[in-house]
Formats: sequence, structure tokens, C-alpha cells
Amino acid sequence: MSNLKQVFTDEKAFIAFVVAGDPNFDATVDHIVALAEGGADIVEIGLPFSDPVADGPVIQEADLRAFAAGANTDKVFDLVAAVRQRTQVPLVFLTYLNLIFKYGYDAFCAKCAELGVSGLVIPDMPYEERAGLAPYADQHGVDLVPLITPTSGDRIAKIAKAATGFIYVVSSLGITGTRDEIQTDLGSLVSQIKAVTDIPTAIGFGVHTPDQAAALGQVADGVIVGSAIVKLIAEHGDQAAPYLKQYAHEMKAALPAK
Amino acid sequence: MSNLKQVFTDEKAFIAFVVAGDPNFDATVDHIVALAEGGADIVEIGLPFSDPVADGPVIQEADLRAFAAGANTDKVFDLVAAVRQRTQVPLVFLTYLNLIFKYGYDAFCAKCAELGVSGLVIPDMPYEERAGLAPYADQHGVDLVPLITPTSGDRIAKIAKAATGFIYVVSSLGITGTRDEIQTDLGSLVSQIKAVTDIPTAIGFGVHTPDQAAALGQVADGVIVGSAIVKLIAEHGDQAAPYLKQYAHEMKAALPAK
Amino acid sequence: GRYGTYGGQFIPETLMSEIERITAAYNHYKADPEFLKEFHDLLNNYANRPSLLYFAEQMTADLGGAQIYFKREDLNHTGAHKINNVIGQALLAKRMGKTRLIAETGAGQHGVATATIAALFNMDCEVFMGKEDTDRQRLNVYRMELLGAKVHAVTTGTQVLKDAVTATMQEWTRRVDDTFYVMGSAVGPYPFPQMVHDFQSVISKEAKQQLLQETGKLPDAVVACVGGGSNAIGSFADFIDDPSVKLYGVEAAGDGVDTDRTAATIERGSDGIFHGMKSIFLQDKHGQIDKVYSISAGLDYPGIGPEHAALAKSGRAEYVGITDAESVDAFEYIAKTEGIIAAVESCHAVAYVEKLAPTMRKDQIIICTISGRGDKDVASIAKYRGVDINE
Amino acid sequence: GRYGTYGGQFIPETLMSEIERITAAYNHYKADPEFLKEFHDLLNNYANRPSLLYFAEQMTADLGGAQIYFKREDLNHTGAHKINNVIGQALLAKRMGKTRLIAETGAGQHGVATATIAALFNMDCEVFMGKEDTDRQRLNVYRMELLGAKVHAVTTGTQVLKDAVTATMQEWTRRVDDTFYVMGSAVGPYPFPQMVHDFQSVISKEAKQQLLQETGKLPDAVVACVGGGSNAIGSFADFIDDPSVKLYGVEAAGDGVDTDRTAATIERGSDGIFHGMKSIFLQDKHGQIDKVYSISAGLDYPGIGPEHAALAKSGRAEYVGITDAESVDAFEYIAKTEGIIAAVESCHAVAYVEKLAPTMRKDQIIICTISGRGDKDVASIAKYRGVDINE
Repeated sequence: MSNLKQVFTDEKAFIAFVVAGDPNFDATVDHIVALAEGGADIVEIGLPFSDPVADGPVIQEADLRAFAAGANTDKVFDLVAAVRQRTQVPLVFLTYLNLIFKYGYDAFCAKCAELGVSGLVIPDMPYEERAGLAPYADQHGVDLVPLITPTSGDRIAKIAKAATGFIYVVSSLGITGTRDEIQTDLGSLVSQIKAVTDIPTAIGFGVHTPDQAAALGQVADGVIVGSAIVKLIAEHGDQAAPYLKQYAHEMKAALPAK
Repeated sequence: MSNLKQVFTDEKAFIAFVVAGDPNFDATVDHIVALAEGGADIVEIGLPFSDPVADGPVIQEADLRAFAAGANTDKVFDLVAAVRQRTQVPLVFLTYLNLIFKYGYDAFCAKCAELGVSGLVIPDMPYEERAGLAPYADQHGVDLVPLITPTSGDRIAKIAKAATGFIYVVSSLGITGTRDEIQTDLGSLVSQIKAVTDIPTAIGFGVHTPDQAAALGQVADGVIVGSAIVKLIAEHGDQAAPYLKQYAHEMKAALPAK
Repeated sequence: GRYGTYGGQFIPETLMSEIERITAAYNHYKADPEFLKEFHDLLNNYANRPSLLYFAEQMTADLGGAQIYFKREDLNHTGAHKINNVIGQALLAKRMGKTRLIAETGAGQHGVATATIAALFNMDCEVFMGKEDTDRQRLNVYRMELLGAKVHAVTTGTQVLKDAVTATMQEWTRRVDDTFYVMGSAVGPYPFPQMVHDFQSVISKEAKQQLLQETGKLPDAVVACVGGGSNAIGSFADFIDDPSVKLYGVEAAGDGVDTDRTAATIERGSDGIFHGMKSIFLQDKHGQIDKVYSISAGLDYPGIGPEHAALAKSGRAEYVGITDAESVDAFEYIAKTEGIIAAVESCHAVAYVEKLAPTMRKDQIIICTISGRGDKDVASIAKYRGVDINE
Repeated sequence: GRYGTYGGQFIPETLMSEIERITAAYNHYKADPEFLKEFHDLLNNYANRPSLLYFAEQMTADLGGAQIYFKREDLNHTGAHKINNVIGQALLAKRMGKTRLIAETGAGQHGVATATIAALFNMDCEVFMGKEDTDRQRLNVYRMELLGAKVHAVTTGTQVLKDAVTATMQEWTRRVDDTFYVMGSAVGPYPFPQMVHDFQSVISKEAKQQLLQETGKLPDAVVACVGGGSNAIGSFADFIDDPSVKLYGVEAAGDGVDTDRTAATIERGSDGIFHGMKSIFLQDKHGQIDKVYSISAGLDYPGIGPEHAALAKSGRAEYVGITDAESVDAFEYIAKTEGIIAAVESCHAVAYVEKLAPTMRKDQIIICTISGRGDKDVASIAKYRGVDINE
């Protein structure tokens, strides 16, 4: 088990997502550092997959830019090593199970531990399919951050009980992307989680404005922003660092106190 | 019954075919006169039909030229009237049954009698289908010239017995057109006809050279030339008359004496 | 050889002996149990018969009148009723010792069916097709070539179906010994219309039996499209002697029966003699055969089979016209309501069913023959609707 | 949910409750006599089953070895085996109260089948198709639209089939309440591979019964083409427990198994996790899924159903590759010898039969599944042969 849970102890957490290699590896290092400096409590690094089932067009396009820059698993580990030269911000990977499977469950988790990657978010690995990877994650102290969604229903208890690190609460149905309105009753969803575990919750999918951060921070222990950040990178390319820092600052500031 | 049979009494007959209206009506009148002057014993006038099942490409193209000149049944009767101002050469029509049927069997035969058209050659009216038209033809003294072909076999006797005017002996299978070699045993075919009737025979389909005329004239009572004449008209248009006269002369001269 | 005043054998003398041989052979084999067994074996085990009699529940409910059943000839191997007849004629040709089949084709359906059976029987096959049609239907030309047939583009006349018929007849007069002309519709000199009637009558025989089994009743109406009339005569055949069954032949009216762009032979045509038969034809007052028009290549023929002419004259069957626009609407309607993409030919019949069914009681039954599948027509329907489908 | 080490449910949590509901519903209905009756009624009275088991006499004689039988799925309504599965899944969806079907499609066959059944069931239908495919297959797009479906061009990724699958899954995660994802092949998360297995097993159940009735014997070999593997699993299903029956899955080798332009998953791929299942995929060493190639759009998929992966691993079935060139030769061969224009997918299986039959005794029997008809392929075969068929 990693240190991820501790991030949420004193403050509501702001979790920022970038795609590794978008638009190139040096830029991603800068972006992660900037996000951390701006106030991001955890940076979620997307290890791009050719066929990202859970991701919307914004992140898919970022993946294509990353592939154009040569992204693959080895390169992304190199990137993390470079990041670790400049910041100790907690890191998690978001990727699809096949990339971990091909690298080898044991080897991948060992590498994460070596580089200080605390957790894995794997959209295509539901609770029922975690048994293959979980022993290696446990052994290397890497958290498997599960997703709980508005459709999870009866499944919430078992997923929450098995969770380590934090729980990624999916705000709405569908794929990643910014949304102006989130209609799910997230309060109720988070309550159901809290009823069975004290693992922190962070809400993602569709979160992009400080107002949303303020509101959702009342409900959960943190918020996760992906597409909004990726859009800034799409707009500013390798000059995005100051914008990211500023954005992280605004979002973090908007979160309520614990 | 007409005067057609008499044509064959003293000489082997040369029968020349033209399409009415090819390339225009005045020209056809000239052509018929020229053929008669050259020595044609009978002129066979093609009344063009939209879908001439028995005719090859040479005559089909002549039909199209005739249609372009406005050919139809009424116009062709007018043409014959004009011909009759200039020559009393025996005439027969070659056409398809539908045109006669639409004009009315009685009316068509009456008109033929009025204009001195002695006979009708109807490729799509076999022996079995002559009963509709035959009474009117008889009544108006118009001969129904039957076709007998190398495939007629057992049918020869009944066809020959019913024939009036002359019998059109088809030299080969297929459609009209010039042929360099005629492989049918025409001697045997004509003998079979002669065994049942004294109606004269004329051989057509593929005949075009004086040598053929000489040879076939030994076998039958006459020869019929269509495509070769139509080709001359295709080549020389409304200036074809002298060529036709010359051609008719050569063919007639090549025929053996009776 | 007559149907009332229609029918006959108006063909060149060159072919008469052959027609006599075919007549004799057909009269023999049509009563020969071995021949019939082989014919029905091929229908069942190659052509995929019996074809479904399908209750069109959605369409019946939607139209709110008679119960509508489709006789699904589109489910036959090669996708249309044509194969029934081709199997019969080719089998007769084989029995007569022929080694070569020739056929005319318009859009290509009959040519493909003939080429298919020629491949199966290992016979030579040559197909005649108007040049205008070979240009429009290169895919079907290639399909026939795949099946081993040689396709001739006919460059005479108007270069369409009637010219292809003429050219095929001419080829037949040229080489009759080893060659059988597989007639594609219920037309031509006797006994062809009768052979086509007999071979296609499997449609109505099956339909009658299937409907009796399912409902215990005869249909009140049978509806089929008519070009030359082979699917229609096959659909009518076994019901002709059931006076309670109304028979409707649906012709292609093109732009309308009252326009010059039409193929509605019975409504607009007159008696004539053409392509070996006395029947009804679209022709001018002198008897020259008209160029006809329909969106449906399979109905785009200036004549009709002689038995249909007789059925029309006697009043036993009624013939109605359906325009291009109505048939295209029906094409879309049956696709959306029943999930069936039917040939645009067949959709002429469907369009008439749309008119007829609401005038009938709910306990009455219509059988409508879907003569073929419509995949071949999707592109032209798109074009008709102004949709660009060039790939 | 496993086939040996393969299978599983590797899908987003958003869908897991729905997958649980589908699993429960399927487990209930697969044993429900009413459901099974309706399924088989639709198979027989709409899809036109049973399909023929056809003895290919000419081909058998020509190849001089085993007796060859074709299981003729090309004779189904809509022209391929796809309809069997779609009827089953759509019926389950209806029973679950769904009103909307979504589906991915490559060249369009599965999309057309889904749109067909949606029309019949009066359900909404949306089909996802790679933009590259919508451009190449406008006719099929229009066909689906005629059937009332909405077709979405997928502009993400490589814009082909695998991207269409991804997009359909995404749409499903977006709107799961009223929507059922009709999976087109024996792939995806459990229970989809099992449903497809079960619904397609009608192929082998019929074939076994038909062959036993005709010959009293089991086949010695069953040959079917494999993309995702739905026709193959259906062809194998009822023979898996008959150890004397050899099973051959024929993959599309494209330019060759050893080239980069191939879709021969089992020969060239490796274990992976993708599209909801653990199976074998064509992928790079990092696990990125490859773009694959075959002349056959229906076999042009980088994975294979998990049951096939298990059958390959256990050795119960053997998987072989057939190249574009071999399949095109087979396309022409079966057309000329049997008069059957078979789908180029199916012709991969036919090509393997051409190799296999001569190695077997004359008293042995091969059943080869003709998964679909090849009319859709005629243009691309012409193009492959350099023949201009633009009309």
C-alpha cells in the first residue's frame, strides 16, 4: 500500500491528469512540475493505449500526439524517472490493462515502485478482473485505484472494500470529457462508499471549473481533472506550463477546506 | 396467285433486295429502277421493322437509315406507287408480320394488289402461322413466299406444297449477310423441294458474287442478293444507281441459261 | 400453342424444326418422373426451395386491412425467382444433349441465373446484353464472367433488352445444333411460355400449400409484378382455377401510364406479333416496337407473356400500373417495416398491396410475391433520392 | 466467464452492472422454452433456416479427395450467418425491455443485419462504422439507412473496425439504460462470446443432423473462416465433443502470415486483453493493438474470440492462414465449378478445403461453412484482377 491515502488527510485533493508525451516528453515533464507547483496533490499520468475505450475525443487526440512523439511503456517509465528528478508529487498511472499485461504484471508493478508511482487507474479492469494483477500490486505497494460509477449500485460495497489509495468516483455515464452539468446524485453515491470504507474519494469525468471543484469538494475528498488540462496543452503545446500552473492554482484554491 | 411464277419460266431469275427509304425515298425509287434496268427480274423491297430478327448488321443499319428518312408502312406504299410510275418490274415485300398485322391483313394485301406487289416474304411467319394471313393473300392474289432452310427437314414437303410464287431457299443458318462459303448441300435441299412442287426456287442468304450466281443458278431457279446490294447503297448513298445497275447486270449475266 | 388468341410460334423457319424437337422433348420430360425428380431435387437442394411464405405482421398492422403474406423468392440462390425456370430449361437442354446455353439479359439477373446453372452443369454459356446495359451493369457482366459465361455486348438497335432478345434469337438461328436458348421470361414462341409457366408454377403450388397449412384458407388475392411475366405467371398458376382468388399483375408505369416513359404494356399497348408470339406490345400505330421505360430493369420490356394477355382479355386477372415514384416509396416502406430489401421490380407489387390491403377486410388474405432481392437496386434508389453513393 | 485462461469481462465499471443484468437475463432466457421458441421461429420463418447442407459434387470430383459439403449460410435472409446471432441478441434485448440497439460494423454486414432486425422489431438502431469504412462502403451505409438505422462515421483512431468497436462501447457506457450493444462476433466481454456461440451453434446442429440424415456419418473435418470467429464457433459448436471431427479455423493471412499486412491472429498474435476479453491479438511488444489487413473486411480484425484462443491452445481446433491471393482464386473456383458466388471471407475456408480435400480419402467428408454470399465482393475481386467495373 502506498502513501496515496495520506494525500487526502489534511486537505481536499486536486488531482491533475496529463498524457505522457503530449506533445513531447520534455514538455510533459515541465507540465507535471508546473501542475505540482500550482497545487496539484496528485498527478495522474496517462500511458497512451491505441484503443482507449474509456476516453473521449480530447484525450484520444492527446494520445495520438503522444504516439507521434514516440510514446510507449518504456518511454513513459523514462519520463517518470525524469519527473522524479524535479518533483516528488505523488503520481499514478492511468492506462489500459493490456499494456500492463504485456509488460508483465510483476515487472510493471516493480517498476512503478522503483520510480515512485503510487497507484494505477485501469478503466478496463473491473473488480472481477483484478485478481490477476492485485497480488503483484500488493507486493510492490502499488495501489489499485478502482472506479465507482453511477451505475455501480450493488457493486459499490465490494469495490470500495477492496480499494486502496483512493477511489475514483465517475461523475457521469460515458467517456471522459468536460461537462457543463453533472446530473448524478454524487452525494448519495459517495455516502454509499463512505458507509463501507474510509478510503478517500475523488470525483472525475467532466470536472473543469473552479465552481465545480468548490461544489464537488463538499461531496468528496478530491476532484480529478483530465480533459480540461489536456485542452490547455492542446492549445499551448510545449508552452503550456504557466497556464497549467495557474489552472492548478485556481482549482486547488477553489476546493473547500477539509 | 400472282405473276411471280412466270418470271422463272424462261430464265434463271436474279432477285435484288433493297430497304425502302435507304438512304431516302427518292433514291430508293432510282435504285429499284436501276436494278430493273440492269437485269433484276424481281425486286424485293424491305419494309423496315424496329427489331428485325432475321437480319444481320448490314441490313439492320440500312433499316436505321430508312427510319431516319421517315420510313413507315404508309410511306413505303407511297414509294411503291412512285416506282410503278417508272417500272413494271415484279415486286415483293420483305417484312415482319407485325407490320402487316397492324395494317390489317386484308387491307395490306389489298394495297399490295392495288400497287402491283406480287408477294410477301415474312421471315417470322413459319408455315404453322400462315393461316391468319393466307386467306387474304389468296383473295387479293398476293403470293406468300415461304422460306425453306437447311434445318427444315421433314417440314419441306408441307411448306413447298403450300407455296405460291416462288420458294426462298435459305442457303445457311443464321441471319442475312454475305458469306464467302456456303456449306449447305443445296442440291439436295432443292431436290427435296422439287420432288413435291413445281414452284420455282430462289436461293438467298450470303449470295454476293457472280461466281456464286453461276454456281447456284445450276441448282435453283434463281438467286436472291440482299446485303451485297445494301452495302453498295451504304457506300454510294443516293448516287448508287449506276453501281446497282452494273451489279445487277453482272449477276444476271453470270446466271446460267435455263 | 395458344392462350385464347395469343401465343403461337412466330419465328424463322430455321428454328422451327428445333422448336418441334423442344416441344416433343418437353412434352415427354414434363411427364417423366426422373426428370421431375431431378428438377425438384435441384430446386430444393440447389435453389433453396421451398421459399418462405412470410406473414408480414408489421405491414399488415400498419395498413390495417387484409393479412399480407410475402412469397419470398428473394431467398432463392442467386436472389430471385429466375433460377426456378433456368434450372428447368437447362435440365431439358441437358436431356436433349445440348452442351451450350445462350440467353438474353436486361440488367443481368437472368444472365446470372443462366450462367450459374451453366457452371453447375458444366455447360458453355453465352449471354447477350444490350451495350447500354453492359455499360450500366459492369458488375453483373463481371459476375457472369466469374461464373464462366461469355457476355456479348449487343450494339444493334437501341442496345437494350429487346435488342438482346433479337441478338440471342439470331445467334440461335446461327447455331442451333448444340445450343439451347434459355428464355428468361414467360415470352417467346410456344412452348417457351408454357415451360416458364410450368417451371415457375412451383411458386404458387408452394404458396397454396403453405397458406393452407398455416391458415386452412385460400388467399383472397395474389399480387405479383409483371414484365415479361414469369414470376407473375408462376404466382398465379395454381390459383387460376380457384375463382375466389383475385389475381393482380402489376406493371411498371414508369413516369405514368399516360406518359411516353412507361412500360405498362397491358394498359397502354395493343395486340401485336413480336419475339415469337402474338401478345400485347407497346408499339406505334404502324407496329414498330416502342422503346420503353421503367426504373426497374426487370420490367423494362415492351411486351408481356401471351398467357397474361389472355388472362387480361378474359378478365381472370387484373393488370394495374405502378409508377417509379410509388415503387421507390414501397422499396423504402418494406425495408423499414419488415427489414426486407426487395427488388424494385417486386416493390411494384408491394406498392399495389399498399393500395389494395386497406380496401379489404382483416380476415382476408393477400399473397404478394417478392420476386427478388433488392441489393442490386440500392444504388439506383439512392440516386433516385439524390444521395451520392459513389465509393 | 472463461475459456481456459481466455475470456473474462475487461470492461469499464460503468458497464458492469449492465453486464450482470445481461448475464442474468441470458442465463434465464437461454433455458426459457418461450424464448427459444420465438428464437427458432424467427430463425426459420424470417432468417430462412434451416440453411442448406449442399453436396458440392463438381468440386468433390475435381479435387479428387474427400466429399465436400457446404453449409450454405449465404442463403439466409440478408445473405450471411450474422442474422442468426442478431436475432438472438435483439430478442434478448427486447425481453430486457430495451428499445434501442447499437452495433459496430466493419464493411457493413453486421450493421445491416442489426438494422434489419431493428426494423422488424421496430426498435431504434444506431450503427458505428469507421470513417474509412463509411467512405468505402457508402452503399451499405445507405442500405442501413433504408432499414431505418442511423449510421455514425467514427473519426477517431485509425477509423476502421476496431475504432468502431471502441466507439460503440463508448456509446454504450454513455447510454446504457435503454440500449443493448449487439455484438457482431464471438468476441467482447462474457457473456457475449457465449451468446454468440449459442446463437450461432444452430449452424453445426443443423449440419450434423443434415449430414447424419444424408450419409449416416459424422464429418471428418469442419472448415470455417475466422475473423472474430462467430461463423466458425457456430460451425464447430456441436462437433467439439466429437473427437473424430477435426476442426479447422481459417484466418486471413492478407499478403502472408509473415508479412505486416495480415490478419492472422493466431499464427502471428500473442495473448492480450482488449475489447473486453483476454484472448489473442495482433499487437506490438508494448501491447498496442496493430492495424491489420485482409482483402476481406469481415476478417480484418486484430483479435479472435476467446473460445477460439482456447481451442487453439488446447489443440482441439487447428488454425491456418489463407492469403488474399489464395482466397481470390477460391472465389473464382467455386463460382465456376458450383455456380456459387461466396463471400470472400468464406472463400478463405474454401481455399483451405482445396488444400485439405485431396489429402483425404474419398469416403471421408468435409463440411465447409459458406458464411455469406459474395455479391458484395464482386467489385473488389474485379479490382484485384485489374478489371474496370466502374459503371
